[in-house]
Amino acid sequence: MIKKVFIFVLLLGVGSIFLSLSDNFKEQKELKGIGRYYAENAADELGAANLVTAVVVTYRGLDTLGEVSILFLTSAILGFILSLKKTGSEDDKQVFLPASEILVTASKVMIPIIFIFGAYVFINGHLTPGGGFQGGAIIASAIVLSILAKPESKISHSFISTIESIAGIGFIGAGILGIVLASGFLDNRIMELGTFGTLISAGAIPIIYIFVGMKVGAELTSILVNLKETKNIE
Amino acid sequence: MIYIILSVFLGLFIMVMAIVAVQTDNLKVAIIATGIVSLFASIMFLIYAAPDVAMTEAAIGSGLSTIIFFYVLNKIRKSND
Amino acid sequence: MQYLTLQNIGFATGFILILIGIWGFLTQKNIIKIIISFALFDTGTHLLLVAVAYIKDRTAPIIDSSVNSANAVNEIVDPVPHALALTAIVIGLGITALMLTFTLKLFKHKKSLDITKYKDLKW
Amino acid sequence: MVDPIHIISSALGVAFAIGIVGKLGKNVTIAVMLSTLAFMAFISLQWFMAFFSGEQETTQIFTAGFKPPISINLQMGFNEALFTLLVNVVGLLGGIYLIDIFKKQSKNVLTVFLVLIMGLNVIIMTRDIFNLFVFMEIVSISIAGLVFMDENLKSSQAGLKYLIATSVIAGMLLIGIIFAYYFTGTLNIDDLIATNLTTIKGGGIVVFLILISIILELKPFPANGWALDVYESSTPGLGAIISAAAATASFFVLSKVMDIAGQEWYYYISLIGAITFIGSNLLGLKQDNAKRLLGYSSIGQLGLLMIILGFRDILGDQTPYVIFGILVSHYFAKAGLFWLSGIVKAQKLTDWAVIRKKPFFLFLMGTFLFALIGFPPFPSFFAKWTLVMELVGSGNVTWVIIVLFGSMLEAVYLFRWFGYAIKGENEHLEVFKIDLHKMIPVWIVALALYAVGYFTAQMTEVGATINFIPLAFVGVLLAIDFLPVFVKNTIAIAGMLLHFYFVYPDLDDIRLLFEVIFIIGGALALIAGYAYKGKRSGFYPVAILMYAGLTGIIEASTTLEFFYGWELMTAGSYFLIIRGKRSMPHGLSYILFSIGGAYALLAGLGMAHVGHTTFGMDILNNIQYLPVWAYALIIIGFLTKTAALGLHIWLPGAHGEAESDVSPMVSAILLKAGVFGLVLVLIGMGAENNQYEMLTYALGWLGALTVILGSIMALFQEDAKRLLAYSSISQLGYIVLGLAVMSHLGWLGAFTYVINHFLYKFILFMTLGAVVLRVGTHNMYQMGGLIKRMPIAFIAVLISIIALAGIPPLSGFAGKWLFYNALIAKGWYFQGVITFISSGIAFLYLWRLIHTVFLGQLKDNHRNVKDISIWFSIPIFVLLIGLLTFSFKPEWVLQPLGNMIAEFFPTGQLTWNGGTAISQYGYWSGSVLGITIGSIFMLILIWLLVSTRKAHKVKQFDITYSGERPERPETTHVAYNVFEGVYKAIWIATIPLVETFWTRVTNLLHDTAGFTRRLYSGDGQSYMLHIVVFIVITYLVIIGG
Repeated sequence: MIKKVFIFVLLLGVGSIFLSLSDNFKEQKELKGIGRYYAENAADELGAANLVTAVVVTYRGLDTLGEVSILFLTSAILGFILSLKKTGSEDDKQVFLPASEILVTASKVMIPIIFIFGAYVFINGHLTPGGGFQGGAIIASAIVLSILAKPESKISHSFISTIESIAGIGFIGAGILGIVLASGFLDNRIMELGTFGTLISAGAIPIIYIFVGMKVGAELTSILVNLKETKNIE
Repeated sequence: MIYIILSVFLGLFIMVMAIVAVQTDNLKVAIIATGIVSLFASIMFLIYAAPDVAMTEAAIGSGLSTIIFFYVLNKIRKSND
Repeated sequence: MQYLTLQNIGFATGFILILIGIWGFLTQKNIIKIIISFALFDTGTHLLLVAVAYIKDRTAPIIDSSVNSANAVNEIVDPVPHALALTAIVIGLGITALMLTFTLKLFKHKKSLDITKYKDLKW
Repeated sequence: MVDPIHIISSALGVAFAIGIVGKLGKNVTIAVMLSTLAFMAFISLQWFMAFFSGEQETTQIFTAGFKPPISINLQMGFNEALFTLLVNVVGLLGGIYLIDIFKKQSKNVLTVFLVLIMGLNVIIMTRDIFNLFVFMEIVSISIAGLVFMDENLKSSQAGLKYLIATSVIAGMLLIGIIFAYYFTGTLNIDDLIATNLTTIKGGGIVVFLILISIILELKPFPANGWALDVYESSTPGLGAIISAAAATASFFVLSKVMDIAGQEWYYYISLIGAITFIGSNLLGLKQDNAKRLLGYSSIGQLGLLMIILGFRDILGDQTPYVIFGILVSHYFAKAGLFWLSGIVKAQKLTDWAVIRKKPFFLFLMGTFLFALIGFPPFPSFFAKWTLVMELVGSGNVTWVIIVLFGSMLEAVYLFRWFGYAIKGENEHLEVFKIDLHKMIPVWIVALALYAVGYFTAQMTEVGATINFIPLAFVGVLLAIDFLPVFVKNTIAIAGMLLHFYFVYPDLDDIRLLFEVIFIIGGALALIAGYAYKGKRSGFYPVAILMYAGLTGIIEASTTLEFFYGWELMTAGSYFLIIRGKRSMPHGLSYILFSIGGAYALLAGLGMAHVGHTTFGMDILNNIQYLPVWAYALIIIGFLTKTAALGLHIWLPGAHGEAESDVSPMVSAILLKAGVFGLVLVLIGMGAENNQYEMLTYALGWLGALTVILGSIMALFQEDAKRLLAYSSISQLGYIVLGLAVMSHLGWLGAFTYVINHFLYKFILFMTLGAVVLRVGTHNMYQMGGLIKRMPIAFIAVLISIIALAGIPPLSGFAGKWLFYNALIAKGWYFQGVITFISSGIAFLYLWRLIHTVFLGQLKDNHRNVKDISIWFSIPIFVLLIGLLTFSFKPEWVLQPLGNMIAEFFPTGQLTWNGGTAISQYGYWSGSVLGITIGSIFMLILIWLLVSTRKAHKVKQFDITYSGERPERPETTHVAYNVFEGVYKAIWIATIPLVETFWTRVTNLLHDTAGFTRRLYSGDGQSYMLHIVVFIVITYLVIIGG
């Protein structure tokens, strides 16, 4: 109890740190700094309608590379930490309740649709909300659905890792092309910027987002599959 | 104004769910509560004009995270039987 | 009443969520609960990011039919924190997944989720 | 030049491609990964060379082709090139080291390793704070993952705790970054620096959050339990990476981000550094797990670096040099030690005895430990020197004390560990396997330490004057260590004589005198080495190391060179001493007192430098800043080597347990180093125009008390060599007292003692050492009657103890005569009385020495011992001739000595009338006295021989026990406890107050450490609590206070 009181007092301390952060709680009226710059120029410079995408893929492309690497690391670490049985164990069926008839049938219909939706999300990342990460996550959720519907089905690790590799190399390759053809690593202006607001526009952003989407999808899938196939703890 | 009322409401709900998540002894409830916190946060993100973040939070924060939590919980629970 | 703006509500929710998270990982003994507390902490920081970006009466940073490209600077919210939030969410997922995996590994050894049971290394 | 961005692209590209490449097989994958690491190292090296040659300007790498702050930029400047080089080199070597684990584990481990090294590169180069956050997360995740390379219960726990803790820290950092953007609208570090955040309301908190998170990444005490667990439980290959690469990179991050904060933060960074440095080194004292100990030491070193970082305004241009020196030593040494611990596979410190008698391993370990502590020729030595000079120069004496105290604590545990490795019991330990791929990295870093040390010295004007040739000679001897003793001995002697030949013309009289004692005396002592058979592995390098140091202090023209020589001498003598069979604890106390003394000396030299622009030895003549303290510190430094009372407890054991021909080296020769230092400093204090009467008065009393207590302790020794050792303490007391008189006669007396003590202590230790070699015991009650078997030894001992006791006609008397003259002239009657009593006591213990060893009954088991070895006899007889010459023709020595001293003390000289010396109080002639006393002695001898003609020998067993069998047979020996009666009278003087004092100090430190370390309860949750408490307390101190 004393400990909890102590922790509570401590939290008050942390809270007071936070409290003094909010600049007198004044409301912000204007864009400033780089935010303002992007609002003014990003559309012209990069040709992307979705400014968040412009920032994520190009201006802060190195962050995105790092972020992809984090997911990559996570799936790699999971891969070697969990002692995988190459053949999924029998009782994996019981991860969730046994799949019902409706689920199985529905999944057959739904999975391709979800896949396409995911692809749509990352290909249109430069125009509409969404992009590689969201699209990748959506694809991974299709995999979840298929696991739920058919627990005994197996997904080839080798296939996932090949997709992951290709997408990763593609991403890096596009980045290096940026140095060669444009003015810096991960510069999207290696291709024509195209007509603003159309699918084929914004230079390499759609390409890069496709790689990111594939890679994130593969990585999340591999995380899920690894967790699913882990031997149960004896 | 409607947004302010809505977001106050969401904010309070998020806090309540967060406290539930932290304080409950039932791990399943805690995980679901966390998922709900994420989901309502993503609705808040929409109010805050952040559709990209909202999508990501919904798909990853409240979707995949929760699934991973349940996978692990399931492995652990099974070995306890 | 002047303080009751969307931005401040976002800040308040975010900070309180963070504090709840800290409270959780300092008081809960169950490792899963600790990880849940982290997830809450993370969500709190995402809320802060989005709140920081927000400017009253503006729309999402996407230049489409509703936003005049020339006047975008006066019509949209800040895109930068959104980009940071995307990154932070993905990182958060990675870390959560790793922590859970480590927990599985630990559980294998002692069949317990109580963090105070794992004191084999000290001093 | 390859664009630095390719460090990232190649590493990530290969890491991603391993998914496909991995299908070609494990070996191919490993080869690809290692070549990628090599390529990364090559890029850094290329840039580093370009910057080093001065042609290259700092470049910015713009990602996405936009200038910052629009997009993320990386910076490649001299510092970045250096730090990425360090990271990539240890990455490559660490990769080679880990090959066996890579082969066993999944290929995913390779990718994680590669990404880790890449992440470290980026956090060094990036100039964007959010990018920094992302890659710091990459680093923590990969480290947490790699902990599982060696998966067990402990490492799993450590991995989880590490991940949880770094996530809390990263969360705090993220909050700071969010609001940094909120307030300034930029994420670029340079922009943040330019906006001067601290002046904005709320900006101070932002700065606080960012900096505290980055400081927490450096594992400040006490919020660092999570990191220690990883050090302890992970595989040593990973420990090396964390300690050498990750810590180096994190430190660089702090150094670049702290500019955001501005100067008011500098003090707090130093403060946190100081707490960390002292705290973790203190806890290191109680540690018995090698890897965890290394962890404490790593964290401590980072604390030291933080202290330096906080002082960067004061250190100015010197900051990079100091940081480089300490960082790079720590980097190489820690990597080496972690790798070594993986090869040796010893968990507990005591288990390191397994490398005993493996000279290469001891060499490696010794190199690393001495580099950590800051001995020459390693970079840390020069860095620490500069640091102390600058800190004292800016008036920050408190900080000097903190730095030196922390270093001292570190030295304690590191040398204790080294002691276990050299001398511990290793019979029960398993032999370990040596893999080539593991040894190569260790050797590379060890040799790199020497090379980098040399270049570090050359980088400064004052360091460039150091003469490294003697040290190179040590290296040569080390390289030819496999040759037999005969060859190595000849080379060593020849080298020393040659050195003397080249050096002596440039030396003034005082220096020449000491150089003769050190080098010619040393060469003589080496002659005895011919008596040893086999290789005598490791002896010659360390002996020459000591002589290199000794000649270094003589030849020093700058205080740096002097200190350099002093430390070499300390290191060499430590190794010499620790060679003895039971000398481990004594070696430890010797090195600790020496280091303590050296630190006092260093601080004193730092104070002496204040107000001067050069480092010439003449700055000792004119100390401007707190001169009394400065002189006192320097004198204390020297007194640790002369074993003055209070600082003497290392000497008896160290000298007593040393090898037979080492004892004369460390007694007759080494102790004079302290005397030489005292001579220099007393001349600096003004010689005849002494302005520090109070200091010399205190010094005089200290000398007098040392004289009497040394003698009393010598009286009760059962061990012949310890008796001589205590006698040395007493004799050195005379020298200190004589010097403290600060008059012509006092100094003449002191110098006479210097020569005398050299002569007779050399002979006595050499002779008794030779005897010990023959009879196999040090204990006097186990000897007796050896005169029959060892007449040569007997004659040598007889003559030298007569000299030692100061009995006319031998030279000891000359010293005493001068001495009492000086004391009377000075008016120090009390001190005179004390030393006079002590002379009486000296008679007693010397009588005992010769009586119990050489007279009386010969022991049964000594019936067939031979006389001492011819190789021991040669130096003994050379010096005996010297002793007798000095005795009968003292004017040959004393007149030149007098002229030499007259330069500093022109008044009160002796007047010489032929061979007769005339002082104010009387006159004395060596040869006349010699002839007179000699004749009387001869007459008595003849009478004795005649009158005892008919005496018969007593039989061996003519003793009875009254029917009782003694419980301990030795108690019946005549030599056992001879002075029991005396002991009853003066036992009070033998209470080991000094030893008790030092024991209490040690225990106090250990108890504090034992109490404090309960903080690390092992509970991951409490570690998080520490982090939060640390944040809140620092907040209250910095912002609230």
